[in-house]
Amino acid sequence: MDSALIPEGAKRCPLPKFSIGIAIVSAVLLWGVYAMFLCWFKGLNQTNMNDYYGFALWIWADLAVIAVGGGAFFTGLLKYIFKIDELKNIINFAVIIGFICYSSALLILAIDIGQPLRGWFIFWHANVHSMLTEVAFCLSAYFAVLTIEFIPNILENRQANKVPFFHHLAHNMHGVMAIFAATGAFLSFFHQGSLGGVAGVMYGRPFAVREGLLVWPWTFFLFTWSAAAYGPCFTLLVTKTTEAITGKKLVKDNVIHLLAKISGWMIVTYIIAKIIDTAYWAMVTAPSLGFNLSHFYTDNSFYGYWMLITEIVICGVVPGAILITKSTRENPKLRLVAIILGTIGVCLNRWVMVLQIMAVPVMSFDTWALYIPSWQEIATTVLPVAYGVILIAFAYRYLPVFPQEQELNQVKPVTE
Amino acid sequence: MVQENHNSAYKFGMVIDLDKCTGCGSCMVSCMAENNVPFKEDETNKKDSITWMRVYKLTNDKPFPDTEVVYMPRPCQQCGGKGDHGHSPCVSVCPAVATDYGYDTGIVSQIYTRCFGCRYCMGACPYHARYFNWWDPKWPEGMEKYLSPNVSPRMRGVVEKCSFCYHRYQAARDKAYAHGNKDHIKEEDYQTACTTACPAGAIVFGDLNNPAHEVHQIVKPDPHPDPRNKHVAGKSRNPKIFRLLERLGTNPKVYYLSEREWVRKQGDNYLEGEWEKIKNHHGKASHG
Amino acid sequence: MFPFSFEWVWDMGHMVFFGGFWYAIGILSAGMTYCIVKAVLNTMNDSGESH
Amino acid sequence: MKVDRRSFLGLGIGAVAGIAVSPMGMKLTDDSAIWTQNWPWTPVPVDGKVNYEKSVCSLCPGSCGISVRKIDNRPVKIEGLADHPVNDGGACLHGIAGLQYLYDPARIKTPLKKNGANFEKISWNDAIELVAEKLSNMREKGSPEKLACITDKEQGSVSGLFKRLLKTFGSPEFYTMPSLESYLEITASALHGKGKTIAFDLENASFVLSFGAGIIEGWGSPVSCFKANASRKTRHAQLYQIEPRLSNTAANADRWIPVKPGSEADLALGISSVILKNNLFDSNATSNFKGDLNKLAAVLQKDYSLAKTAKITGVKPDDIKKIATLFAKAEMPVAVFGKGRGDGAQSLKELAAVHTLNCLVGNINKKGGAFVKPNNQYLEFPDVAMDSIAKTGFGKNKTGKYVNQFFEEVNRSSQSLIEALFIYNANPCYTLHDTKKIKKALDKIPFIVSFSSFLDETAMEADVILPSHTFMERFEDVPSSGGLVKTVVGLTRPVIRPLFNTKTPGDSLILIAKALKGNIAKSFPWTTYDKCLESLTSRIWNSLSEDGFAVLSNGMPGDSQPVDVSFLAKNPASLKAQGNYDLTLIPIDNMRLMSAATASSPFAVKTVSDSVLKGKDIVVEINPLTAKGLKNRGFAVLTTPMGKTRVKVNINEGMMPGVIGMVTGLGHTFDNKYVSNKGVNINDLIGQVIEPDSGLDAAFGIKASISKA
Repeated sequence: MDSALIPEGAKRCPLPKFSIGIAIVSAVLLWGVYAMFLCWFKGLNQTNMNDYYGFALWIWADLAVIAVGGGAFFTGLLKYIFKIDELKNIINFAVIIGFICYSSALLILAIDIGQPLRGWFIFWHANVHSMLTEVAFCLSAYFAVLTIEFIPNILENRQANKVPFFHHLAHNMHGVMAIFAATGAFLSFFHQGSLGGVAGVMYGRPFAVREGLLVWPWTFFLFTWSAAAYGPCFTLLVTKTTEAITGKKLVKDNVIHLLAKISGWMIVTYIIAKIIDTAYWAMVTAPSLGFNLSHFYTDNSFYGYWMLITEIVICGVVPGAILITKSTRENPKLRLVAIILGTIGVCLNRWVMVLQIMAVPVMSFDTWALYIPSWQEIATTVLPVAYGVILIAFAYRYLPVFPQEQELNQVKPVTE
Repeated sequence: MVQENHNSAYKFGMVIDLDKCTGCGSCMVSCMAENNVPFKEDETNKKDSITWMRVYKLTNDKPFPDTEVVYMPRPCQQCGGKGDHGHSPCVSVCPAVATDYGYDTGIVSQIYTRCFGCRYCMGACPYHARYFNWWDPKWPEGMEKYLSPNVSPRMRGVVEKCSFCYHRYQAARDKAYAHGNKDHIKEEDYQTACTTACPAGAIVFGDLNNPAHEVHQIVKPDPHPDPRNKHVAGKSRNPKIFRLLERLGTNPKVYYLSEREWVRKQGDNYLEGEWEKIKNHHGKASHG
Repeated sequence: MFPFSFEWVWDMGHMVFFGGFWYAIGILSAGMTYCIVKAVLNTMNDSGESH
Repeated sequence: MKVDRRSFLGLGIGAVAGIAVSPMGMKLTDDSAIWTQNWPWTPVPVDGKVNYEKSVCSLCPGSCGISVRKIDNRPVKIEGLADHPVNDGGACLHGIAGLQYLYDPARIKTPLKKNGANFEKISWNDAIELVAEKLSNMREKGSPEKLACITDKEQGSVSGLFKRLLKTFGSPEFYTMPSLESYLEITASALHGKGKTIAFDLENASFVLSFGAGIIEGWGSPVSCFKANASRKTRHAQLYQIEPRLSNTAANADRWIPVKPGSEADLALGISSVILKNNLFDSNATSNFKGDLNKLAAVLQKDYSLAKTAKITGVKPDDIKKIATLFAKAEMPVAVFGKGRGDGAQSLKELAAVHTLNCLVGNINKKGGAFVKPNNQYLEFPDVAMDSIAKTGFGKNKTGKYVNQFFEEVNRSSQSLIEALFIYNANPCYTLHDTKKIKKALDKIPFIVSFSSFLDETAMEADVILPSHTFMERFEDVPSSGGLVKTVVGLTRPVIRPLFNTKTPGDSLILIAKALKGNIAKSFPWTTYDKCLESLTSRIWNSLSEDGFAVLSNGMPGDSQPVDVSFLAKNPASLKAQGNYDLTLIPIDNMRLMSAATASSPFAVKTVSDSVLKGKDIVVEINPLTAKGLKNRGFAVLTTPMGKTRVKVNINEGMMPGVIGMVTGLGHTFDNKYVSNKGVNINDLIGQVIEPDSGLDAAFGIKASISKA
């Protein structure tokens, strides 16, 4: 029925099957949308946040999707600036994932703020000293970049491409994509960093605060670096998932191996920096403020040392090691383990840098604050996932996302 | 970007005598009544109960019968930030300049109509002095008639906090203008609602920069930075006086006074053995 | 955001921050304008050729 | 023109782009933000001219001067009145929250009449007529003594008018609720003779030995006590606090001496014993003792030796000796009684034993000591007209000596002892022990008239409610009370026009009296209460109306006072807590919760710690040694002989082992969701224990057990 829209030569599942799948995911989406409207109309009392947890699940989700969405800017940087041409075979998908992540982040922010209709004050009345201001500016600008990067792919749709203007526009945009990608990398560097800076500058919070370079605390650089390192893991993970769902190989192994290798080396270098940062913070920064490391990890079973070890060793050192070693990297199972661990690792890092900061008491007579999100918070956090699935499904079905798809899935000529 | 802080300006501050404080709650209620703070059916979840002035209960954790208890009222600490340059933990992070540092008063303001409720300031404040309006403020039928026009009630979705009763400062300033002495607000003309309400007289409020003011005389703030921590300024030279979390370099303008050593120790965090080493140096007039 | 909003100060912070921001926005809009204008021209050329 | 897909698309894109760059988007964005800044459901207080009015707070017996800030005619804030002789600018949280009572959701807005289980609105005329008719019938039947009345206090013109109405009607059944003031008078009466009261010079005392008196928990005149306590530090005066729990007063004291609940009297007698044995007493003072001192000394030597006292009280013998010595040798010692706020159950043995300490060390009517002074007399009532019915009725014996006994007798009697009851400013169904029993007694009284401003637990039991103005809407004289050194009368003034169809209680009484006609009407010759007040206080009216208060006496009474210790010399037994359980439940008076006739305000309840009230659950305090098996902040079932209740547990080192502490002032059941249906009323769990020698309810607590829920 919709075959006119499907990329030429590509094989897609029948429309009814596709529709059923979409309907199921849409139900989840609607649940999230319902919760979103509850939050908008009734206010944030719908959440389990409180005055100790001004930042909670949503801010974590924001940071996490932006971190894993970092695959877009980093792949773009590698492809357009460092001219690693193989990556053209995955760049479209990286951009779509990035687009989903960043639009989700903006949506969550619009729910998370107490006065969504005044959200634009962050631009209009900007305080340039606030990390959050930098986040807002660079995030929105970078979202514009992602949109620009996504547009040519949309215009390459079989029907759209028939329109000469769209055809030319897509072509022209490809031509100057390097400039957009460079701008995107510049913006990403700052907003990823600023998101790290959000925590690092809170000098009232010894668990968060870091020393740094000029106005930028070390978390600024660690966040950028980790997004660049782990973002590609997520890109690979989503690619792998898409391949599993569609039952097709979509990207050639050499491309996957290359991205995995780059990601691996990024993770290794990041994790070394992270270990140094953690050690310096634990041995110098926190003690100078009167805190032992044990203060942050021994009160309750949730925020224990296990979290630190999981984040740095299990989800940092291990995937790094797997991905930089040729034999393990090229073993599909181990690679899958590594990219899953890597994705978990960066999400856990963002969790720690948002929620554990809020949980740790600072005044000696204050107590730990633990928090369990409300269903409205969970639903609105699941919403972007559902939205992402739907967008990927549509993109995959109707856009030439994977240049190698046809080559890899040629129907063998039937020998007569 | 070091700004000239408090030169020929006021620096309003407070000292609270914890030995006099009885934990009676007058300051809390006076604050709520003065500043149109709402209330809701259940206020027992103290993590979402708006109390600009909150009274903490501190204990020495000793077993019966050696247990001791002290109450600690905690308004907004009106931090001067590192080096007392006005970059308070909350002010420096607010993305929309909805909270600002008054270099002429030392008071951290909050503009409710500007705030869009991102709550970054709440995360940045280690004192939990900032409160979010999770609910629309609602009063039982007719009760909104007691609301004071001096402070606007806050709408849902914005952050609020103690302002050192800034409207009282404005009134005092207007009075000083009217008397043709615009640069000199009298000590008794500007007192916060908690100060005047305290039945034990435990709170003393005034201009920390003015040697004639009682608060200055009690606190005796050291004009020089702390030699042990360059971020700390205005440390009290009275060894019985401390500030909350002074080591973080937030430079609060709320000082606490206690004769009890364990109380002073709880004002900050110390590694093992650290307190024993520094308690004797604590607040000493090293130079000046 | 703009020099006419009242919290604007002509200091290093504002100039660096907004300098960077407007620079990025400038590149993006210039790039997009270039692509669109060129696409319009291309389209017009196309129709010229075909007729 | 043919609109094909391409031009349609172009048109659409063009339109979107057009709207995006047009000012409409910006205008909408801006307008929506402005709308959020002016949400119509967020109130905007009306501005106006600021003015201040002086008045007196009568929420508690403290009688503090207040300054009410108004915007035009609208009161917006209550603050302490500077230079007022009682509180000099300070104010307690309840007074500051006073305006919340004005707009309390539980306020009664118009006269009500019980119809079945519900109330219906009636007019003032009908209400007064109804009351007058019932009362007339009683007189016609010749039983005027079956009209009883309960108010909050003896003093003041409103109580005076109630008493007057009863007298001219022909009934002696006038009762007041227990209060610190009533205990002070009872104690003074037992030791020094009738018509006197006691005050404590806390401002000057150099050594305060407090037997559980919550000096900073609302005892006496709270703000005045706060001030005296705060000055202790600069005066280098000391406070020793004796009670089972680390109360705020104990925490603020120089020393906390935990004592087994209910053994305070024994400790006081033990200390007296040491003082007498070691010749630490003041020999001049003992000359004022009229007989029986030797007898008392003998009793003390025999039954209150150090070892015995230590065993009873749990205080170490050395400590008892040390306290006795410190107290006797202090320059200006004073021993203070009245556990908690001093308005709960007390035994005369304890009151007398503690006050005997003052008498022994000779600090009566000396600076920094205890003042024994005559009761306030500033009202000049004209004579009461009484007919023969009134005279016969008034001459009959009262049903009970005190209000507790009154209810007990009403319950016990098979006949209808009381046919009509007036209740004003009292909430016995909430504040007296064993509230079920109190309600049962009220059920036996066929006609109850409440003068309450709020539909509280007792007003709910009434047949007719003649609602009163709150203290912010009326004139009233407010005599200081509760152990205050100065004798001050304050004037409560209306700071706002009455919000509802209510009346000053005095006016309601005048209307009832006029409706009853004859001598009764003659005894109430005033047209209004305000005129009545002016004439009753004519001696001090100028000062009252100009300054808002009149100081009747400032200094200490100069005379020496006779001391009669015959009550103690009879060696009355100490009362035991009721029941057979292992633990003892005791009430905790918390400054932030009112537990008398007036309930707490929403603001006050908001300030209550979550270790006292969590959600709708009351939290009880218990020592870790006693809390075996219980989880901190977990649920438990508390059982007393009176019943069971679910509580939360606060495991707390500040509580003596073997004791469970429960806050007073929670568990209200009236219609104010901010205050009511939170926790339980401890008075539901404690039964009364009448002290045989005095008739007082002396239940300091009750035996209890606690187990995991």
